[in-house]
Amino acid sequence: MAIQTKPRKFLNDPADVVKESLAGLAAAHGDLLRYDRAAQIIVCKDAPRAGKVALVSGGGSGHEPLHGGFVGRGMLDAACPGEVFTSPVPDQMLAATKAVDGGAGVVHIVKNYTGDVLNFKMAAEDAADDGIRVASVVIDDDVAVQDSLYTAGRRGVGATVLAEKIAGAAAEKGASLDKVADTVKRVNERARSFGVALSSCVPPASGKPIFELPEGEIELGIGIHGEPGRRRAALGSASEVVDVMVEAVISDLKARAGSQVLAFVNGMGGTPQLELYLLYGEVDRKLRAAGVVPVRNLVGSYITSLEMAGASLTVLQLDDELTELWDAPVHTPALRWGV
Amino acid sequence: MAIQTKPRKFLNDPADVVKESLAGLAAAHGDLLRYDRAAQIIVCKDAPRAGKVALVSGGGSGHEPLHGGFVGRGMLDAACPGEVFTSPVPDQMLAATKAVDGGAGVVHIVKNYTGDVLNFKMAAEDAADDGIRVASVVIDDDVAVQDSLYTAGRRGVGATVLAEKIAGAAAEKGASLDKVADTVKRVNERARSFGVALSSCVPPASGKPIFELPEGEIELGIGIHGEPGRRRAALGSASEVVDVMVEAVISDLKARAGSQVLAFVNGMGGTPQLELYLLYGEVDRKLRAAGVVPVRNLVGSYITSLEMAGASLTVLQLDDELTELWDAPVHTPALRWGV
Amino acid sequence: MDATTVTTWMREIETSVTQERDRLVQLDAAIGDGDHGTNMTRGFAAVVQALSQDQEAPPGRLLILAGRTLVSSVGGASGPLWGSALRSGGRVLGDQATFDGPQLVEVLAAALASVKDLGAASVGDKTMVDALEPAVAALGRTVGEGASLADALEAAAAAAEAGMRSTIPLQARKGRASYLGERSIGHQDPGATSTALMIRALQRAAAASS
Amino acid sequence: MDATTVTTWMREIETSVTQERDRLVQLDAAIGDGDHGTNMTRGFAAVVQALSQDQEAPPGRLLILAGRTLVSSVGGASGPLWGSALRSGGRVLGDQATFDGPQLVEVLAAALASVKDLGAASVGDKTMVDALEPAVAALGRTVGEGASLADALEAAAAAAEAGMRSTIPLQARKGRASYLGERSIGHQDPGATSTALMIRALQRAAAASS
Ligand SMILES: Nc1ncnc2c1ncn2[C@@H]1O[C@H](COP(=O)(O)OP(=O)(O)O)[C@@H](O)[C@H]1O
Ligand SMILES: Nc1ncnc2c1ncn2[C@@H]1O[C@H](COP(=O)(O)OP(=O)(O)O)[C@@H](O)[C@H]1O
Ligand SMILES: [Mg+2]
Ligand SMILES: [Mg+2]
Ligand SMILES: [Mg+2]
Ligand SMILES: [Mg+2]
Repeated sequence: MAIQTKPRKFLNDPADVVKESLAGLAAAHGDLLRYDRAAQIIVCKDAPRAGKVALVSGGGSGHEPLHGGFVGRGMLDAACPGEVFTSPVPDQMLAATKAVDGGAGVVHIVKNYTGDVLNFKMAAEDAADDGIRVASVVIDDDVAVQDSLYTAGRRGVGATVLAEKIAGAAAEKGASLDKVADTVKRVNERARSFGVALSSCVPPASGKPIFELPEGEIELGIGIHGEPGRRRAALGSASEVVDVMVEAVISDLKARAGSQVLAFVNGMGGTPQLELYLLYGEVDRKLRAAGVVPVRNLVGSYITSLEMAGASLTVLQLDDELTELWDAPVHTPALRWGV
Repeated sequence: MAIQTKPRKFLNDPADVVKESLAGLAAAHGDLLRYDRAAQIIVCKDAPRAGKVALVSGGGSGHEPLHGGFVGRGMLDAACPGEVFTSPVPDQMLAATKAVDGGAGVVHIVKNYTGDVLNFKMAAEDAADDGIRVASVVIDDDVAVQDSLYTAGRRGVGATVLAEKIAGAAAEKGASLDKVADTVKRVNERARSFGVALSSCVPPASGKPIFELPEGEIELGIGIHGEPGRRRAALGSASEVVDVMVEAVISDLKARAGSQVLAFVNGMGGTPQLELYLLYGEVDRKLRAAGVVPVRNLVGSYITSLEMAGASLTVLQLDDELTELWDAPVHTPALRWGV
Repeated sequence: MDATTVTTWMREIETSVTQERDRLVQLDAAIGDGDHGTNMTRGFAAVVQALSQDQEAPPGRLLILAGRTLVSSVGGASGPLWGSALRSGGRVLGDQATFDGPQLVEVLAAALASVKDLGAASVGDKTMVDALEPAVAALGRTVGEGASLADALEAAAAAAEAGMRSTIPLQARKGRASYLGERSIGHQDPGATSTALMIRALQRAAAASS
Repeated sequence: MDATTVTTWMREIETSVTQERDRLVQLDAAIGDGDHGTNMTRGFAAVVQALSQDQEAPPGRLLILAGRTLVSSVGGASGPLWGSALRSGGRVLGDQATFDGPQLVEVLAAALASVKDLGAASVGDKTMVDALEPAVAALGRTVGEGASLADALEAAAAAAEAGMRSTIPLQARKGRASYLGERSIGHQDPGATSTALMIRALQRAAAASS
């Protein structure tokens, strides 16, 4: 493809951007993980750990720190990064599954995109042929997408981060394959997300924005692949934008009044922290007004769309077990506490 | 000022952006810090701590997580955020100094900008009048700026983050006022930085980019206030850009061959992690080629210029003491380990 | 038709998707994530490369190898879908050295069945099925009527192209485009577009080998 | 001149920097950080507000209050510099109710000394000093020659404006613009520009109170 534009990016050959970034991740965090260049996977340094259920996730690149930045203690055991915005291939998932299986089985955390689902499905079949027990759980928390029997269903977005952390803690505590898979499912069932964009991102390969958003407009109901959202609207104040996000999430979550929740305000990559915390202030206030209590929170750019300006809100309805697992120690490049 | 443009930002009244963001920070991290709205400062929740030397820093906003995101255990005791890119006023620094002094004195960490230096100077005089011992240390690590007796000297940039972490650990361990101030000085003397930009940022008040960078060009030697750099050049590959950064920093640092260093690859706010780790891979390799060994690193957006696309490199020459203090526990919104 | 037909087909596809890469990317950027052109190019470059290492195999084996290579190199939705399709198609031919028109119909019917099984899409969902299903039907009908292979493949390619265009007014129900809801209307499906290119490439490959 | 002159001066400055805010921001964006217009507007709005609460104070006290208010509300480089300047100027007048031309010269000379002491800048460094020093010199000279206050302040304002323009070809040695090195050449200094506005405001205020 003829590249007329020179994107505002730090790149060598755009075709190598994922590989080079993974090499840099491993150079920076060699105490936690390694990069298997041949298999194109990121693996926890001390994997496989005998008797521990292992967690593998993966998907297109461009969502960093998802997933490679979540490999370490108490979260993922391996990540399979595809090309930018392109699902990885089954070979990667199979290699990762083999690399981390400690005999107790492997949970695949799969975001609900046709490509991810199909590729992970093939890998799980291959792994079963090799005698590895695999439990796959699909994440589909994006309320911007209508769910029906006849469609591809909802996308997997912010809940993925929470599921990886919480189920990772369950595995660390010695939970069984079924229990860890069930924990992922519970997080997915109790979490809802909604995202908005103020600009397109620019994929390294094309060097061009995916869409043009006129000044003063906002895309409502975006995913994490730079795609346009469900609809375009006039950009209102931060308070008005948060009204839309909270309403979308809360109306679908149907949480009981007084429920304790984790509120996750996520930046899409190009939104500065100054604005993310401003949004969190609005979210915190409006969730309380809507009758739920944010007792835990996460604010930052954890599941991104390259340099897209935008944000998403994920609300997870907690219970004692999920809260305890959220609080449990984690040590990865992107999330760390308790160690 | 007539705002014709509607910036791609999450904002209510642009005049309130700093206050609202600080309120959100406090809402999210009430376990660590509080926001004193009247004094316009962020204060560690358990300040003052009797007998512990306290650390205060501050500066214009728009550099988040600097400084408010570094308030907590083992780093800053208070932060004074000014308007976007505008030094705070002495009243804030005085209020912060009073709020955190536990009788052992207060260190002011001041980035070398005329405004910051003058305002902190006035505050230190006022604090002395109130009987508080204050030691001020100025950070000036930016090798892009020529230093001379007749100029304003070098800017304070990336070393600020490292100095706050390392000196914060010294204070936590019970070091005296002189010792903590000396630690800040040592970090500053042993650290050098150089920054580049691929785009301007957009201050909320004006809603307009500060400068226009034609496609395919890069600003070399930028600071953190959205200002253009020392010179403009054709944007080369990531490898070529890192050559320039490493050469600028290493030639000025004059480290002995084999020196152990901390390499800090910092995003300016709008550069995705995918690219930051790609840069880190290059930096790690080129530092080793230049004869120094990165035994510690920090990769992420820690001292930013709103949503500017760009990055800076800071290299700190370590010794055993500095390494131990870097590794010591820290618990703040933006940096956390060991707790 | 024989092994060379398959090799030529794959080479023709590679040329075609490489030429049309930008357009496939643009179609996918409008209602997907903008990678379909690079996905197909990467995949068929790998297929051509793999096939060039295996000069002796019969056509069925070559199709299976092509399918495996797509699965291992594309990712995304199109990788497993086309990968399974070619693998299923190849299995129909077993180890036979040549195949005729009716057998080609069986190969493509198996490929279509595999896509539909894996992707659960039907005609009208705005996917590659909208191009592949009419192509297979047209090929089956014309071959059944005793048309020449050249005529039958011309009919199949034309049907695929008509199917491709038929996706424009549809609202997507499968794949990424479905996330856009009504906003997917008015755009041509990238996967249906590359499918039409692939059937056209088959028509050229068969013409070359006859 | 008396307390009203000072109050009018501050109001005239507020009007003037508010009108010119965009231009001051643009000048500062070119060689600084783009906040000088908002800094000055915020500061003098606060000064006018503070002075409106204090109707009884003598002119020296009002200047000290204005300076304190600038220090507490501006931040940046200009806050402490102009804040100290007005405080030092105000101290010259003590508690006297009125002041004349020679005393005004002393006030401005003290203000200039304070700026230079704090900022360590000299004429030619491309700062507010390039406007303020010639203004004070012109005022001192014309008042010394026995010119009318109106004429003397016209000379001072003209000198400040000439000094402001003189910053264009200079390379900055102080303040943020110094980070640009040679790239600072060819731009007018924002602080010198607002200084010229302030002296022009003084000329109007004195004219109004005579
Ligand atoms: N469930 C499905 N069944 C059949 N084809 C599908 C399905 N989902 C997607 N497709 C096809 O795949 C194409 C997109 O392929 P590609 O862009 O390579 O993968 P991805 O959508 O993962 O980025 C769509 O245009 C559509 O034709
Ligand atoms: N050391 C100094 N001495 C005198 N004036 C200075 C000095 N440094 C900066 N200035 C003046 O301050 C002006 C900038 O003020 P402002 O933009 O409000 O503050 P900041 O530079 O902190 O953003 C400059 O244009 C210059 O005239
Ligand atoms: Mg894709
Ligand atoms: Mg400023
Ligand atoms: Mg696609
Ligand atoms: Mg300024």
